[in-house]
Amino acid sequence: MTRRVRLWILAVGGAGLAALLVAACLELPGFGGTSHPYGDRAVRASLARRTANTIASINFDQRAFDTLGEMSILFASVLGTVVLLRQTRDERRAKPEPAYVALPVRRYALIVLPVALLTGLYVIAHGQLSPGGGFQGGVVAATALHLLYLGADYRALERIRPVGLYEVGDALAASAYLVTGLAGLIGGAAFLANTLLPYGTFNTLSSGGTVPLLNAAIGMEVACAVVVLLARFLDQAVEIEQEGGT
Amino acid sequence: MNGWTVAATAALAGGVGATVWGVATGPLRRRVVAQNLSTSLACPSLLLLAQGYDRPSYVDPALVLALLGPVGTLVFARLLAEDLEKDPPKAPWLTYAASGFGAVVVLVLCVVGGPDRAMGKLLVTGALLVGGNLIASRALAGGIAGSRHG
Amino acid sequence: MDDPLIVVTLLLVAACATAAVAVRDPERQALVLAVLGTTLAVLFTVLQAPDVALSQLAVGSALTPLLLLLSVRKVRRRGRKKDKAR
Amino acid sequence: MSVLPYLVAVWIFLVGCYGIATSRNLIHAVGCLAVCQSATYVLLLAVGYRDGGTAPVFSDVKPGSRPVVDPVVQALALTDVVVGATVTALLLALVMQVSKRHGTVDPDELSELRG
Repeated sequence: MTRRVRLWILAVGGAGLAALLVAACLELPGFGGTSHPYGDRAVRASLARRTANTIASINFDQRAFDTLGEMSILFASVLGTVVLLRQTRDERRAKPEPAYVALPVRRYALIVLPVALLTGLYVIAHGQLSPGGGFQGGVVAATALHLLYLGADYRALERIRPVGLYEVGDALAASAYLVTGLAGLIGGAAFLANTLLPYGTFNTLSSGGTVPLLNAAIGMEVACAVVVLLARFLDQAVEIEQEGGT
Repeated sequence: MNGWTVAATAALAGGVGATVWGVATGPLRRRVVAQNLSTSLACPSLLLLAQGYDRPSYVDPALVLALLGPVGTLVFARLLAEDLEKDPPKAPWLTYAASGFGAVVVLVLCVVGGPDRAMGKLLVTGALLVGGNLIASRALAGGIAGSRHG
Repeated sequence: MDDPLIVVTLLLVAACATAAVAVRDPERQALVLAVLGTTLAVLFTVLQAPDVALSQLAVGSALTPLLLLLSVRKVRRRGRKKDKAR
Repeated sequence: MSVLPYLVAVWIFLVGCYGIATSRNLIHAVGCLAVCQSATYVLLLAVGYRDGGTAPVFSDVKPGSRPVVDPVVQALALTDVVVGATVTALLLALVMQVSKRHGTVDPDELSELRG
């Protein structure tokens, strides 16, 4: 099939898809409408369980099983990346040369690193109160660690980042989520049901029953997953070389 | 709409719109500067929106943007260092202007909000934003030199 | 209530997405994608979804560009080696 | 106005598809896929918006004092943003493998190689 024929097929298919999608859009309830039956019920359920952030309540309580699915996708894609990017037999490791980094940039990286880590933890810990949660905070904390690569050099990052430990942490966090769910079963309710812990006082750190626990598990899982992913990518891009080349 | 959201709309339409144009066209040196400026203009807009909607908790996204936006620019400075070395960006005035805008917005919001816990968060955001943008533009202008495999 | 604001941010996102596709060099595309992440975050804030905005900022501003640029570097290094071997 | 956000989502999706289909570099195609993904977030959040509403996060407003937007779609979008990034990483890892095996990341050259 030549490029030209392919473009024609794309144009025809795209036009058909566009027509269907636009027709669908015209039938959707208008933007900004007042009818949100699911939303209203979710808000009521969240307030009944004293979780201030309704979105956290949906993610880790009302639809916790769905989040388990999302977490398994995350886990599987990290696993896939680790398998795909392992060092093969015809590759060797070359020591990367350190880059020159100007002093202000280096200082900035070293000052911001702890601030960013703290922000990540803050975002995770306040997940059930204010915007934030395990998914966002985990990424922020993991990105923070890589300031060492940006501001100093790759060797400095390697020293504080034993990848094996983070892989274990990833698996532990995933199983912690499962165990919290199973605990609901043992407690005589459904899997991942939020009946185990007292709901606490509205708008405090320990409110919401199992929501903070699952939130923390997801935070750890995401942080470890991102660190492992970036470790593999950095390995490939910076260190690993094909045999016989430079 | 109130004054705060009108100001945010203006900053977004004018400032961020211009950076979208800047990042999509032109030589690499212009694109990286536009990327850095998009952070320093979008972050004050987020702060203005938080004030306009009267929701202190909306400051969190601005805080994260002030933290990670410059980090993103450092990523580009580090991994595009070889290309940037040949053709370093020279636009200090734009960077100063954008940082000044951020500082003014943070100060105005601090004055309006009065001294409390939210003001601490605002000040941290402002410091990270202004410092981060100046450092990131320094890194782009040769602060990180390329090495073959670094 | 905030119609002009929503329209402006929507148009910004649409323009940025178009640019991200039109820019063919992956390194420059990574720059556009970083800006797209920021504009998306502003749009999400305007649509009253600060949680999603946080998520988008955490991922879009540093993580995605870093992944893309590292892949480009790996592929480039292999390409350069191949040219040398020829 | 009442359909503009949906139309923008459709536009972003179609533009991303066009980019994937005409891409000459697999890394660029992965970037276009990220653009397609963002279309779904725009659509979801547009569906959940309510005029004059605010976020259903009650750490700084009293419950019931202001109308709120739909939190369900927000929860869907927020998990997918992060999970989508790791899937992007998996795709990029596949691209690296392709480049190792075949020495090119141009889909046209790759389809020639197969024969």
